[in-house]
Amino acid sequence: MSLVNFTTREITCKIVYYGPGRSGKTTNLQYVYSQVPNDRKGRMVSLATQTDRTLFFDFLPLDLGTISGFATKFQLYTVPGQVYYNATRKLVLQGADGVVFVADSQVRQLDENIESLQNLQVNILEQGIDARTLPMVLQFNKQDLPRELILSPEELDEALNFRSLQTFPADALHGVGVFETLKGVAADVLRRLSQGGVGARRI
Amino acid sequence: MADDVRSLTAALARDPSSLRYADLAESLRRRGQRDEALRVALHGLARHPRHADGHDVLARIYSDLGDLDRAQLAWGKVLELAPEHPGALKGVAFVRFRQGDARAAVEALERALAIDPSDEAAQRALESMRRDAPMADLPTAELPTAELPTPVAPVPAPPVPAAASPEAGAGSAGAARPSGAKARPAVFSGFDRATADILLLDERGLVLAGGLLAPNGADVSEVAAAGLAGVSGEAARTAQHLALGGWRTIVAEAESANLVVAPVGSGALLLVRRDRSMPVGLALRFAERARGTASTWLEGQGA
Amino acid sequence: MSAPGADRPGSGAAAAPPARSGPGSSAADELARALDRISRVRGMRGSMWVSADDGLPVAQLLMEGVPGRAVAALAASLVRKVSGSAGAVGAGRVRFVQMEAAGGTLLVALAPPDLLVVALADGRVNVGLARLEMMRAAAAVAR
Amino acid sequence: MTTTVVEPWAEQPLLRYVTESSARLVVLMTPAGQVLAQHGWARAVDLMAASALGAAIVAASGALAQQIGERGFGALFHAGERHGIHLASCATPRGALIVLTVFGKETSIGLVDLFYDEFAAALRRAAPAEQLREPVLAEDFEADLNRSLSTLFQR
Repeated sequence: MSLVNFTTREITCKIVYYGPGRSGKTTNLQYVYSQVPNDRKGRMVSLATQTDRTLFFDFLPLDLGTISGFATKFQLYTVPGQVYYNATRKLVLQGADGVVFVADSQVRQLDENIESLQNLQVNILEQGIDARTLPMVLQFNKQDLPRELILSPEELDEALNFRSLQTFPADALHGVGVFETLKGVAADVLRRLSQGGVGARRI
Repeated sequence: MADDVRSLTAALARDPSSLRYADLAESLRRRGQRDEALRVALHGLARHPRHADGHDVLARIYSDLGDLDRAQLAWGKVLELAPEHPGALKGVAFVRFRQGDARAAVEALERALAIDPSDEAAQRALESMRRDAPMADLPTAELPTAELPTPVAPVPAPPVPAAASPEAGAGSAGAARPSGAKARPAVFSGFDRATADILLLDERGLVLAGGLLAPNGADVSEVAAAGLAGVSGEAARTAQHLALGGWRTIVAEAESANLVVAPVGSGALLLVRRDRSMPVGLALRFAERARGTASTWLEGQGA
Repeated sequence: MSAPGADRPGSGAAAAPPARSGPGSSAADELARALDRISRVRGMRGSMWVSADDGLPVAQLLMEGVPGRAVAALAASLVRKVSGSAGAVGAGRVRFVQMEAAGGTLLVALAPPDLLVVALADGRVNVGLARLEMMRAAAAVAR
Repeated sequence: MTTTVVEPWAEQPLLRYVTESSARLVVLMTPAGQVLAQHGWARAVDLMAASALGAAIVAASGALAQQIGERGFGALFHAGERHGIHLASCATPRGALIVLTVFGKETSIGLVDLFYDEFAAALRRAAPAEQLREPVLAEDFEADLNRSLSTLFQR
């Protein structure tokens, strides 16, 4: 749940980038890191394997600036995508205020996307949270690849977006759609804070 | 600022055991109300003898009052409790500089910077010390710094740094001078080695009477006293946590001597050092006699 | 990494294993036997081996209600402070420390470089005997 | 020394713990790694990263405990050349909280762990129950958000 300090008027929110292996979650964070001026970001921490695959998580603290009179900070996390890292995925997901699901647009990755999305639902449910109340957006990454290799945003929407979530086509490697995705999830998360309550509804 | 003092006073009134006393003392000090600040700090430290920040404020107050010896002792206490306390390291640098020991001042600042390289006050102080005053000749110059705990009103530097005050102890933090025993109240006259092996100190680690000489004849009373105040605090805490009631004596058998430490009256502490050859039981009896003498003397002092 | 919580009172680790003798007995048995001998001194409420730097119990034999972790942590801290002072007054390395208080006595023998033998006793304890057993135990493991 | 307190009820227990244990840095945080209160030499440490990693270690060791049939571990610590860390999680009416303690050679893991127990008990007494929250942000926050993000990404 977002942490609100009424004395210093600060808000801290945790955003988790979820999705199958190699869909571009870490790339999203790296692009954000590369674009943001130094005084608005903390150190990026990556717990990765020797082959640069995320082992536990990547972490990037971000200072959004003042919103409605509150200094607003976001902590961005990624989860490891490979199926066998589910235990660590669950840990990183704990206490998330919002989720970005990064899907791989390649045709041959469709099953992995679906499997990861189902895994996300299960993991959210295991925390006793109603998935429908957790702010979430979908990013269709790698839309820059040749048309014959990928599914269009419409096709992906049809296949993955059962909850009518906001979707964002992206090419994270070159920064296309990264900013829009972050803005989309930030708006969803902050909207909850303008409505009151204790965050995602517990079941 | 006045509101600051008012709100802190109110907070302290609500919870007298609060550590906010240190903030209140600091606010008072900054307003120049040094005596009030001193009272608040000492009162708070009586409750929280191991509160490093409290000792740090106390040191600043002493420094403002021009009592560099006590300031140095208080900062020594801070560093004993929190060896990397940047405020205390800068404070020690300030005192050392004022005492004419530029090398020690630079060392303290370098240590502060090693712990926190971004400490701008320490950086500036170090830079200007190196620029304005080469290491070799820095006898009594002011420490050129903006944010170190400088006194509100400038205090004249002591003319001869180390040998000045015989009672309060100018060089407590390790300055053992081979000058032999110093003139202190002859409380233990009649006892064996009364000014070489028996030491009476107060709860802040300041020497009251007696004396302690190193094998080479150097007077180590002040070093010993500063360290022993820590032992006393630790003993009190241990006894309290283990529900043992008040502690009476600590006996330490070491390679070349046996030491007996005992509280005397309220807050004073006695150290007796005896040769290894004397049985521990005898050393304890000897210490017990010295304690009686010290206690009578302290009562006579109105302590 | 280790879990100090594992040796908290009530977790079952408070009692030393029964004393065994003869060849092939482990170092842990040696430590336990020493505690057993110390505990026979009249007035003894508990004794323990403590890691000097960490202030954590290594092995302990305590009567009900003796706060082992507190004894270990505080005794190690006290010894450290006393050793510092002894060094400062030129007394050399400390080998044994006893603190007498109104409600009991805390005894510590140093077994350099890593261990302490710590004992907590009530006012009736024969300090001389306890000291002998503790110094003997310390000498047996000291390097 | 700096103190940061997001939730005021935590301040007194925290200061007391720091004083008693002679720790250099104590961070009180949620299981998600968000800092509730902090006291110590924070400038020497990247507090955000340290909290995220501390929370992760506690979460991982908790999960590992379940794997071997334990309900959880009490506390864990690492000893280094100059500094050690003590990490533990405690249940309070405010929910589970994690405490990261960084300490130096002037104290010991035994003392830190001893006084941590008192700290955890004080936290349990002082923590308020989680409450329903009034709306925090104004409803027209989106204009602010757009402006903030545009500045952030220099667009």
